Amino acid sequence: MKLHEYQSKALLRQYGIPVPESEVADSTEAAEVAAAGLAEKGYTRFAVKAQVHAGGRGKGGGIKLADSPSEAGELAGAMLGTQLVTPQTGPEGVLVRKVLIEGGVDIADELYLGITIDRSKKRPVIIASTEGGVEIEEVAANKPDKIHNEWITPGRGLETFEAAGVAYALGLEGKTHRAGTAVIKKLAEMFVGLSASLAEINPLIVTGDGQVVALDAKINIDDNVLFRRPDLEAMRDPSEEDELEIAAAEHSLSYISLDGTVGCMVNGAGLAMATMDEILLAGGTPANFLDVGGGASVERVAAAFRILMRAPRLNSVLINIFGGIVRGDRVAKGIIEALPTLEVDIPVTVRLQGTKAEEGRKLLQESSLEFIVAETLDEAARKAVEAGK
Amino acid sequence: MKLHEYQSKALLRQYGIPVPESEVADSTEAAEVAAAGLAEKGYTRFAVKAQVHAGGRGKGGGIKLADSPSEAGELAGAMLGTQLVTPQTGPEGVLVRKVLIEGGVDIADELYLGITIDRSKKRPVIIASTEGGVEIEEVAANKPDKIHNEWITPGRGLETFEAAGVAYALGLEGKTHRAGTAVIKKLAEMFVGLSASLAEINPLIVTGDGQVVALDAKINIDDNVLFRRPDLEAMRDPSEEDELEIAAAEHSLSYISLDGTVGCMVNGAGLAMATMDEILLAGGTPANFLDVGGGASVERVAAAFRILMRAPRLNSVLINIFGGIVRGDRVAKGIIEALPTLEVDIPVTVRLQGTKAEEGRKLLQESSLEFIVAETLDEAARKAVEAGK
Amino acid sequence: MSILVDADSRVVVQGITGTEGSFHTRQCIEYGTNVVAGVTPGKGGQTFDDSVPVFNTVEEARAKAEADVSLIFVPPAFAADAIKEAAAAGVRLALCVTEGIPTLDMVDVVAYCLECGTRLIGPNCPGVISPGKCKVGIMPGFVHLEGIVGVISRSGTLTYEAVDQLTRVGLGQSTSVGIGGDPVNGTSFRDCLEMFAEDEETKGVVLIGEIGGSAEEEAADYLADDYPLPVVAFIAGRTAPPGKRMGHAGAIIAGGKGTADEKMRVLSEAGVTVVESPSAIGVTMAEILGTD
Amino acid sequence: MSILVDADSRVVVQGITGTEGSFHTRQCIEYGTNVVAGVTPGKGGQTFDDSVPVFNTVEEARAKAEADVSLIFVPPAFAADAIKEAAAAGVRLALCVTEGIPTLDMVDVVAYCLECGTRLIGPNCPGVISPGKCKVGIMPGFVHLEGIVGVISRSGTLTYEAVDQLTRVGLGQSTSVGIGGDPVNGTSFRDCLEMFAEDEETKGVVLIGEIGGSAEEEAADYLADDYPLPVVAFIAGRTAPPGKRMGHAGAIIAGGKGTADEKMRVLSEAGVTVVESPSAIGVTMAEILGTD
Repeated sequence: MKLHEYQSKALLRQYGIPVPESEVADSTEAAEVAAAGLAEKGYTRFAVKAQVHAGGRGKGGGIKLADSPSEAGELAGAMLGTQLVTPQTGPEGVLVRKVLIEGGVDIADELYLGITIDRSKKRPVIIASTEGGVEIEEVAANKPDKIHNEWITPGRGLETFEAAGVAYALGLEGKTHRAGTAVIKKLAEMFVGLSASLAEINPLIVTGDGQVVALDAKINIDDNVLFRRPDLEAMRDPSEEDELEIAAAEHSLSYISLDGTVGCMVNGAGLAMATMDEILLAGGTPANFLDVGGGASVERVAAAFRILMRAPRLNSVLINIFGGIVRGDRVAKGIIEALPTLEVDIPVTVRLQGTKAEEGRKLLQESSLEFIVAETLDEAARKAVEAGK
Repeated sequence: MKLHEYQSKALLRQYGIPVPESEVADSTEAAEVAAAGLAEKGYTRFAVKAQVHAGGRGKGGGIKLADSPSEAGELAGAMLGTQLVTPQTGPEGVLVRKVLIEGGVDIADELYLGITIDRSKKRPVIIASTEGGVEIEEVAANKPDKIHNEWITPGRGLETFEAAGVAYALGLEGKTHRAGTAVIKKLAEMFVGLSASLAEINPLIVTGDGQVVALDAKINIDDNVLFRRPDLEAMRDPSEEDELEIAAAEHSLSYISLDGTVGCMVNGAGLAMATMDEILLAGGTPANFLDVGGGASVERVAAAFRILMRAPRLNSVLINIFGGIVRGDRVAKGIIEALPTLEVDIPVTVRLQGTKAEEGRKLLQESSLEFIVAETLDEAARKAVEAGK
Repeated sequence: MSILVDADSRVVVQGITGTEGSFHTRQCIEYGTNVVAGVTPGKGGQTFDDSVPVFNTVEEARAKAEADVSLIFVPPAFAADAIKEAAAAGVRLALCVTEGIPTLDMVDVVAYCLECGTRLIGPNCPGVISPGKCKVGIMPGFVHLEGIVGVISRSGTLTYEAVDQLTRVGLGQSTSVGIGGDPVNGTSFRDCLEMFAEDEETKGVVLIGEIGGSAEEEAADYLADDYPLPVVAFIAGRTAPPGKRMGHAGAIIAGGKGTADEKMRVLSEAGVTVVESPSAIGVTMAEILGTD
Repeated sequence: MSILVDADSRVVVQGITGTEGSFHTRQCIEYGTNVVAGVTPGKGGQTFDDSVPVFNTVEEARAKAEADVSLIFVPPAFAADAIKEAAAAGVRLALCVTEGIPTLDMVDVVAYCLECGTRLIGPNCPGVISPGKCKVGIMPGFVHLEGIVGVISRSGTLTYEAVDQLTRVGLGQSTSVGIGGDPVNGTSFRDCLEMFAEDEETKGVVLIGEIGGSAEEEAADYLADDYPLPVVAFIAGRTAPPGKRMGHAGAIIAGGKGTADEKMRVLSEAGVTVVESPSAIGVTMAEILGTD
């Protein structure tokens, strides 16, 4: 789950990491009031930052600087309600619903500090670089020697001397080194404390007077931890998420909207991806990824089928089930249960294999659904693509 | 540092371990009010428990049961201000300054649960026994098979399955097992969180309706952690501690009052104990243990000498310094600095060896102090004991 | 021969009395697996289906039923503890089916299992089957055939798909291992490749990867160094868009790394026969082994 | 020969610029110890006494000055981290003089050192000296004499006392080790006894224990099994009352266990010559070794 910058910064603050003073606003007036409040505290410049989940906001005009509260209000007003297009959004962009009004700080140096999971070493890894303010992927590709890594030992957390070592690698000295060490330690503590999958401060700045401050922040939370962290779940912003994906999540289904025309419902993430790949090989384009998961009940399959049929641009549907935990008869019953509430006006291709596959096929044949039968995976993909033409 | 029962229970409560409702009182009236408050909540019996650091209170009459708030007040009044004598106090007993008024609970079973450091395995160990309410040392001696141990892995804490295992060993079942598992996990968390050296619940009771409650609690905090835990340091009760020991602690000196007549001032705990042993072998009795420690400054030695001279029953003093970090000349200067404020009317024996020993001896000889010189440890002890006769 | 499990494996099922646990325990027993014990905290003393003793702890199951392999069906909130319990009790092999365990829980668990010397398969995996000998997992037993091909996969159903193809072309499997789709898991492609290389029965290996992570790249590194068996590989997710989560937490393409094309390239360079279509896995292996 | 340190040891001092650190570094250098580096965070680049390079981290001291032994003078609040830093940097031996480190910090540190393969001596210890070769600690060098007696002690000054007696009767020391008086420490009596048994130069061992804990009992267990060298032991604290803390956190008699009498009894039963008076340590060893 992605968090907004303002949510991420609130968490940094909670863990004792310095962030600039700021306030969220959703209107011109609120933005101006927020900036005026900062002006009273002595700030003379104000950053207006679009709060959207997509990165690359700067390049898309989602970050502007103002020299007065009224200018901050104007810039916020111009930004709010528009579709922001960044390198990470589609060409349609994303709607700006909120902006962050932040006091401008004096930047002496820009650094990068991030933590994510190193799957290979099976532990969190700190990524630090003196090249801050740019995409770390670019630094990793072009200047790999500018990347410093430190791994966090499971159970133990980051040792102070390890944090100090990262701070030295960032070129920090004296009291700035101590401040940097503290930020690194706290970020590691936060990463583990939140069960984050990503915690990134870019840039981490050194101010003219040697303070170390998180100027931008991006935190992703491990979806699997949300069941025990209602406080983090409450930070979810459904307006940033795909409508069908939300509907699927409510039924514990894994759904991702794609651009193509062949809808597919599969059990298992790997088989679902392989099915999408086969559709592509057969000359079609997948409309979605939909994994009905292990142990799917009749209700869940019915919900999955209903959601799938709501996808735009569909001209064909492929149901590919290889029964293991999921039983073919249950899948069939789920589809049949969904039928009365649906108008199925596009061809449906069904491939059932594995546990109770025959029973499932039989149930479908006895139902009102007209469908094309396929035996193998490639046959199913070919038939589904062909039917949609 | 030892904590009172009421302090220990406040900490247990903070960590989510169930304890009976209770209130501290320091007068008959306060005790009756406290018991009346409990009566309003439905309690019909009231325990009146002396809050002193010594154990074995029950045997010394420090725990009484009342059937009404007024009786609780009377019992508290009779207890407060008396010298409580228990198997763990000297014959003079300890003054009861506070009592805990606690709501009586329905006891179905009494268990023992404690955590301390296993020096040999170099990690905390949980000690659990179905034999609660008696001294665990007796259980360990007489029924060792009734003791169940589980060690806490450094850095990782107690795993839930380990806590569950301890709860099974305590014979708990069903919801009582779940409650017991939670108590065990929380006690382990508390032990580590507080850097305790001992955390003991005896008895841990199972109530008639299957709840698991800490009826008595004893927590000792590692003295070495107090520098970073002012919250725990604030729980210190100086009235329970020896006056000279407190004075010594203020100068970071290690001092323990003993019953004998030969005062000693030594550097190093081992040498100090060995010096006491030599005094005993020479036919004397040590009046104290006093370690001036490593790197003692002139001021600290002066303070140590002043504190030592305040000890009761002194008839002789032995100063035994083997210079390592501590330098003989500094020790001499410290003694000389203390002299003007002291009336030294008992014989002083001095043995200086090691770093700058000669310089120290020379300084003392040039001072106003009259003293007996000794070369070896046994000679020093013999001369000091002899001089005191 | 086979790897990981065989007819001598003594299996304990953690979570045996739950819906999934009981269903799949029956399936395993029906397949011929020697399920010697079950564990459900608080239900110790019961007997599952009048045949399998249930204990409160894995330690008891170890001591009283001499279980050496644990199959774990425990909800995500308790799964990490259950795996650690199995490892602490000293089972040789733990297989965790559970999907949705927090990644940092697994970071801890994997380190714990390493300390205890317990091999962990999964989590979020279908388990392991050595056809004709032992099935410790949730895969449909009937699609399998005893034979000479080793199968390793990050996916569940896609593995059944591959196994089904192998069986249809007459190629049985020595052992099929689902290593699981999560970002942090106990056993890697490389670990399994090493075991298959040492297994006399196994004559070829099917490797089924996915986008995300670098497990396939690490396997390629290892395979490039004179691996003794032919390997056929398929990587799922060529059509997956970057940055999207595809069901398996492991299958995220982050920052251009871990793409299907990259994985296919390095595997090819390591001498692996990489198939573009998942439907080609069986026939390709058959061609290589000359049993077509 | 000697144990733990010798003329080839390359020492880094952590906390070299502090009051204690600088004083004792000079003393060690004066004794002839090869102090190759110092570490004080933030003071990297300086040179101590115009001769010893100071680094920010132990890792640097290892890499640039090839230090393999670390002597640690760091206040209690930072000592645990400093020891772990030394261990992570890969020093062979770390000696921690610091007194007052929280016991649970040490529980963590000792486990950490074990993982790293670093032997830790201390904390709350005077260090180690192999007379005539190398002094890594705070003991007064001049009371020592190169020779054949190994000394192991939980105490500081009492060790100097024993060494002084040995030297006065003409018995030099191969190595004198202060293992420290804290409840949880890195190296035990037993560890040192094993090392002395394998040291060709050492012909006898003096063991100086204290009340509290069970380190002496564990040593006795080990010694009972045909230990090849004569051992003279003294246990301090016969007059200490139970339950009182005697300076060393380790020296508490809890629940009747760990009394001086009990320790003396088991050591005697293990064949150790136990002396009642600390003043008898030197002469007793001299009698046994026949050099009196």
